Amino acid sequence: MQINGEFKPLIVAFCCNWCSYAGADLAGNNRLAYPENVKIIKVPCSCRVNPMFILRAFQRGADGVIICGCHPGDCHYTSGNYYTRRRMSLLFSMLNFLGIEKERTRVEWVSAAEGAKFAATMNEFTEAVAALGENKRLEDLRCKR
Amino acid sequence: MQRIGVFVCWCGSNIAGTVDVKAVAEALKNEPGVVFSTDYQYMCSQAGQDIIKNAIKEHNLSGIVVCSCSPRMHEQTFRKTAQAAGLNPYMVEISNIREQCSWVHKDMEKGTEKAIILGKAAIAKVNLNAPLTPGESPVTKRALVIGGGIAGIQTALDIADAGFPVDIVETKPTIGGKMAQLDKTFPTLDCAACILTPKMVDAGQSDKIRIFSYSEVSQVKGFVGNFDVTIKKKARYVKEDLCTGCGLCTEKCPQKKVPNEFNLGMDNRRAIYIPFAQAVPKVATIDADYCTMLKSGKCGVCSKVCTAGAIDYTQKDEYIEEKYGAIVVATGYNPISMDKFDEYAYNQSKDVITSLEFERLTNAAGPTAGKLLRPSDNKHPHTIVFVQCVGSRCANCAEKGKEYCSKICCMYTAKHAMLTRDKYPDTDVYVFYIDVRTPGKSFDEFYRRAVEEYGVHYIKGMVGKIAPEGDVLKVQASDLINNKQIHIDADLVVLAAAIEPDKSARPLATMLTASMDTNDFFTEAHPKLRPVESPTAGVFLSGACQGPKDIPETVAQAGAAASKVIGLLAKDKLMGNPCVAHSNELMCNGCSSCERVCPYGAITYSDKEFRMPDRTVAIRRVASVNEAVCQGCGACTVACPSGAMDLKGFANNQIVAEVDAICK
Amino acid sequence: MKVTYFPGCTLRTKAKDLDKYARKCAEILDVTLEEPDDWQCCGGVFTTSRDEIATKLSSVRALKAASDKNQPLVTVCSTCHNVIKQTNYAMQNDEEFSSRVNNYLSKEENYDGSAKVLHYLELLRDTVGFDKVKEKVVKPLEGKKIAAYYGCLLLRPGKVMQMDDPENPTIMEDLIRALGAEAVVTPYRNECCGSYISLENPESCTKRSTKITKNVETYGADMILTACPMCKYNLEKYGSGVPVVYLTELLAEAFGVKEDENAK
Amino acid sequence: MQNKNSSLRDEIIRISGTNPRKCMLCGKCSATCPAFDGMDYAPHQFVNMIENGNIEPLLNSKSIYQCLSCFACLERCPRTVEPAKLIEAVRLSVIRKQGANHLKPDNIPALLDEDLPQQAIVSAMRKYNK
Repeated sequence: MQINGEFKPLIVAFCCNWCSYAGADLAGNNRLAYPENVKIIKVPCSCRVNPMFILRAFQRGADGVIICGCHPGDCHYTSGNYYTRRRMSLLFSMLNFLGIEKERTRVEWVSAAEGAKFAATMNEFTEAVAALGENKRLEDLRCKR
Repeated sequence: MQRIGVFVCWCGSNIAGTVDVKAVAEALKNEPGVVFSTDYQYMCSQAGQDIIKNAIKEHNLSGIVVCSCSPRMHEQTFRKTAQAAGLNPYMVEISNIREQCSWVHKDMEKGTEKAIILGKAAIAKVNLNAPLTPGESPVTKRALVIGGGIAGIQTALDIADAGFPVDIVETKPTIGGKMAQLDKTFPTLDCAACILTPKMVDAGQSDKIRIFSYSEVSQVKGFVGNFDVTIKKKARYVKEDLCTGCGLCTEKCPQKKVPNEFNLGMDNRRAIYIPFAQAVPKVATIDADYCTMLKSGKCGVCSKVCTAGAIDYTQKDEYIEEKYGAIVVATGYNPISMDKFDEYAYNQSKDVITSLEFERLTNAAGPTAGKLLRPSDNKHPHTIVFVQCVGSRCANCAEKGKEYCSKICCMYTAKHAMLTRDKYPDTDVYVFYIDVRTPGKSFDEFYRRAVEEYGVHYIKGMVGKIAPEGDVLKVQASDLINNKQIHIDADLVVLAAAIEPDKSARPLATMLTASMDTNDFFTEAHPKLRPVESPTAGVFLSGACQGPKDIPETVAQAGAAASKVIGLLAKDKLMGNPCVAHSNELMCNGCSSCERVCPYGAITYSDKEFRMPDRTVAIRRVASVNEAVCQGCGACTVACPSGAMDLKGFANNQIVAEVDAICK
Repeated sequence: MKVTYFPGCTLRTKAKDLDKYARKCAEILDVTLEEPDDWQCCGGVFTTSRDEIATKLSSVRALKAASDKNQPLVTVCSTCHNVIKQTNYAMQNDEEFSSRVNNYLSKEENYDGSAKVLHYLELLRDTVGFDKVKEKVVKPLEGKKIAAYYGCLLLRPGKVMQMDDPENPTIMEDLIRALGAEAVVTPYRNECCGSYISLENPESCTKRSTKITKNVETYGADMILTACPMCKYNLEKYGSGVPVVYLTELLAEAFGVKEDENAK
Repeated sequence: MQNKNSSLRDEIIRISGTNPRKCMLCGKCSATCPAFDGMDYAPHQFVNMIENGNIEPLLNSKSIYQCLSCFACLERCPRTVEPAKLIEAVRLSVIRKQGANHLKPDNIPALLDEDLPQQAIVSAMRKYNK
């Protein structure tokens, strides 16, 4: 996304309700800044994230997608984040093959206590995606305004 | 088309300081479906809630979006507000423009822009929301406790005390478990029987508690509040209702050479037996593996001496079906086998024993009537070596021991050493330890007393080899403080064997769809905050089946599990979470992918009849979700290849709509 | 049944009996021992370091010879067995090691880890079967009380040797019983006799061997059974005088093919 | 611990294929070692000293020639640290140096007796010499 001629990557962050969404709230409570272009979507568990959602985001112009879940072993639903880890490692390598660089996608474990980690992760991830430039590969031109 | 109202909160200056709330309300006015949009200083205040209620009625709203703080803060508040105005509470969406916008951004322009986008995403979602009603299910007001040790007994007593009926299922002929075998209990040294047997009697006499002894759970169906359980009552060849527990048969039975498991095989019992004097129920049991009558049809002595006519050689296993609202697992632990640790010569010498065997040797009701005599020659041992951590803290756990610390060994070894020195000051007692772990109330003081007052020799090091030679045990060990290898001629060696969950736990976990860790301990729903609940709703954990525990901890957990059960049984109906998975049967292709990923066993498959477009009837295998069991994680929705499985409240099209709104 | 047979250095010199009776008894049990033409000494000890390559090549060549014939590789000597089995395990489980070994060897000699290494005892137990051994006994060793002595190398490391429980083995005892004698279980049966320390430090060896044989005496055993020439030497020379016999000798005696010592 | 021995330490750990950090200081290796009496440094000290980079004393110790790789410590170590492999690695790092062979071939004839199995010489040569 270009803003005033400057590239600001659009990041979609899927956060699980129990750990990472609470972690994001904690970042807010502590006023830990991260870029405005990070937009959070709440899901009950990171394993709710269908690969389709990620493809859709890239198609619609997202520059990076990050999935945040509970730390391994801490999943509210016992094993959901393990599913996420497996599914996403497959999906990301396939996306990489398609030209969506591995750096544009990420799975990160953020607990409800890790507000600082959430903010730091978002800053770092945004920077990494910014370094890659705009996502062109999967962008659907018909969706362009 | 929905009729949506948008309510933008200022949160004083918390939001309004970084976000132009009026601009947000104005911008969202033109989104599809929005018929009303406003802003207010404090939406969560009574006045703010009134604005929402009035707008719902006035504009006949079918859904609302509140742009405010995190839903973790006030989602419930606004759902109640909506409900009060006649709107389904699940038609409310919160757009988090405080924690995730105004508080983390400083630029007014960019903050406002982001708030508008977040608002749009919420509106896009509400457009696709449908009213949801939580499912209701009745609660059977009866609890099942599996395992009749101190954990199970305490849980059952506490539940019964609250007025609910409880059944205890115990595989042994009596309740009491491991604690009944112990002599004294640390750190206060009260006698185990003195504090346990009154509880056993209470359980036996309570009109709320039924004890199924010599029984096993053979099948579990159903879900929280509505479990259908089949209990197998093994044939004990004695009519429980007639047997008075007089014990005459156990004295007259001619088969005297049956290893007595209660004394860990250190003496013998008869083929018909009552495990110990205070057994509950105090009913005899015939051991079919040894009874001559049952094996060859010749004998019948017990039947002849029984004046109550309780002996019944024709008894068969009996299956009992019962309904329960809650299940408590209290299957306990066992010491591990010492077969893989024969450097300690457990299989070569009778005088190398485990700590539990030592308990029996010092117990007044044990094989030596409480005198400390070593098993080989019934002589009083003068040098005793205790070896700690036998099989605990092993990294090569797959082949040999256990990776975890068994937790109770340091304390019971200190107890054994202290009691030995107390009763027999002429004995030398050595304890080989890696670390002495005593984190518990009055625990370290207890251990120090063993060292300082009772003169127990604690040696930092490990035993490497034990060689029986003549009537001594040659113990070769290390003394790490002095960098020495030391050799002790011992009369008795006691091994602190690691403990492991009972073998019945694994098949039981499968029946209950309750999860276990790699060591076969039951997993708790949350390691800190829900320590007595299993992740499977309605299944609770009590005692060492969840992890190594001493008696105080076990009793505390037993009470905690009971309180959770009481909380469940006190409800007449269970309100489910309406945000659960559901399957579109017309799209389902019967592949079982969802069933396999479900952590709760909430998905079942069945054959159903469908009318096909050509008016024929076809039978197809389709998935259906048990809404009372589903917890709404959504793992199945991603596994489903046909898109039949979806999650209410977080549907595929709703999330896609949010993605679209954000990426536009 | 044909197997590849690796006698090892000592069986050609000081432990000829161990070799001779192994061959004779195998014949009786319908097992043909085929000796590779050009085997080399295994080296006597297994060097555990992962960068020791050259010292293991002779074992690899023997393994290769067996794998080419699709036969198990059988040894009698505990030491050879230990070295070859550990080398085989490393070839199967340590990829870096196996590729370095194969780099040393010519292409035709490259070895893939497919051979199976058996001790003579395993051959008797698993391939022949102790039942069949029992059938062939013509002179049951009744009344003899025999203590099996495994030594250090026959069973350890248990994970690699996979022969029997390293702390509570039964394989030699089962053989003793199959031959009609009484097996005496003694605690030091899996402790080290001192091996080649006897070269440098005979006192240490005396201490260890005596500890073992004295202990055996307290159990009332008539003799000690071993598979290892080193153990036999140490226990006899540095021990307290309990006779030590090779397991193949004992087997031959029970099979009635043992030569009369005096007739020599 | 960073010191001048850290590269030697890393090398020893690498060729041994073990991880001394897994040691929980139980001392079972030293309890089980049949060669303990002849050792100036005990097996458990090897584990600890190697991990801490304190290797110099070990290079000059008698212990490295006393360990016969009977694998008792390796079998019984509850943490799979396997001290025998560490001792072997230290010994190798000594005898691989020039002139550092422990057993001189010239000395062997004096050690022989009539019944000595030749494997004793073979083994000793392999363990004590490069």
